[in-house]
Amino acid sequence: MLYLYDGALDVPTILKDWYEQEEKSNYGAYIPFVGTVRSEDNIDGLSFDVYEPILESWFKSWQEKAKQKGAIIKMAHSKGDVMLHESSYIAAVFSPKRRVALEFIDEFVEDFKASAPIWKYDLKNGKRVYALDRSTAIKGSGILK
Amino acid sequence: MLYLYDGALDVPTILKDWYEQEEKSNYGAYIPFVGTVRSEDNIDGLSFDVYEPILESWFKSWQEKAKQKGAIIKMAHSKGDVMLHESSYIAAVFSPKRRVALEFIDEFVEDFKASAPIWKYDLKNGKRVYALDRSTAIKGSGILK
Amino acid sequence: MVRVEFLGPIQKETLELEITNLNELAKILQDDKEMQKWLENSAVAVNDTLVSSREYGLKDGDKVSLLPPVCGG
Amino acid sequence: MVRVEFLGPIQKETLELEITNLNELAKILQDDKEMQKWLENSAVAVNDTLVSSREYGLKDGDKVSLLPPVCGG
Repeated sequence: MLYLYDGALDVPTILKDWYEQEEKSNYGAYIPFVGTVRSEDNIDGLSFDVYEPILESWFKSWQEKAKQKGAIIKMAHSKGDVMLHESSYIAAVFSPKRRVALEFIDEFVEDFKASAPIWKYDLKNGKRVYALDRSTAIKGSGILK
Repeated sequence: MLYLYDGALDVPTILKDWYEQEEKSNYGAYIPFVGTVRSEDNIDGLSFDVYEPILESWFKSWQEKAKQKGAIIKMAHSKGDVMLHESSYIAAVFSPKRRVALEFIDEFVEDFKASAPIWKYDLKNGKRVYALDRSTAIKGSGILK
Repeated sequence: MVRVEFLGPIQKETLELEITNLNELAKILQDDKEMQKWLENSAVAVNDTLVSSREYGLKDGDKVSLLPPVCGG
Repeated sequence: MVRVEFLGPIQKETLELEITNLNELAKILQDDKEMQKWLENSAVAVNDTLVSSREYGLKDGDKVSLLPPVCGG
């Protein structure tokens, strides 16, 4: 499942809800990845734009990949502003086997960073500044140039 | 930190406590690994023996490795009986960087499986049966043979 | 009519264009100075599916989206 | 006197032995039929530190531990 929230994520509640949803599903491994806004470059926080239609189809393709390995994935992300030391992203894999889970969370998070249609802005002195230098062009970019 | 509990782990509480302990420490990534007892081979649960002195020195060596990468680790494990669909193991890494965190949790969990002085028993029909076939000889075993 | 949307940080209003493929869109956007930097690094979706060729045909009612570099998490 | 402990599933009482190195311990345990299968796959710690050589010297008050195959998690 894919969950989008306005503003910061309630990490303990999400981790608990997901654990309890799958507690009896007979998965041996549960690995959440929690991303938190770090204090650096004097930012006050981050802000996110999300394009939901493509995010949903991207996530669906990963749900299929997970299913083929007997695993499931869940993801939560913030829209809008998330301040310092708040969390904006949680992804989690549940799998019968630990190796599958450890490899899947890595692949999923890396592809998320490279492909998910989400744009990040630094919040600085009341302004929203696109984080171009930390962003990645989606594979196949540039066909109109 | 290393935490040992009698019986099953309270996963939501541990994940919440650890998150809150490090919420303001400026780590960008928090990755817990949660191990849950699966229903297989008609077991009623698992049981664990832990040899704490060597577990503690093993864990300390991993704390040092984490420190060198600017990361920290936490671990919780059960002693005694843990029934089906209950959890017996949580390991977590906190790191400024996601790549460090993703690689570290994998290395840590694998070395834990290969080296941590913990013995697993199947609980079956009221008996405690050593899980030899799923166990790994510690590196350097056999010097007395 | 094809609707062209600019996502995320691209500060440009949605366009309604009479075009039949992405080649025609490319020519129109290349003439827009503000857009040149984005054409380099943006991906293109038609009706919310990413496409990899400029020859992609468009029909009345299609939606084209430009996706600049991403950074979720 | 050296104390020898058998950890986890090894069903054997602690021994108190007058030995000066692990070679002597090996000889004593090899004569114990019950122990032969464990000697193959057990690691050895002296005073809670794993050791890798049978030449390891022992002194009065040392603790030797035998660690059979592990499986945490």
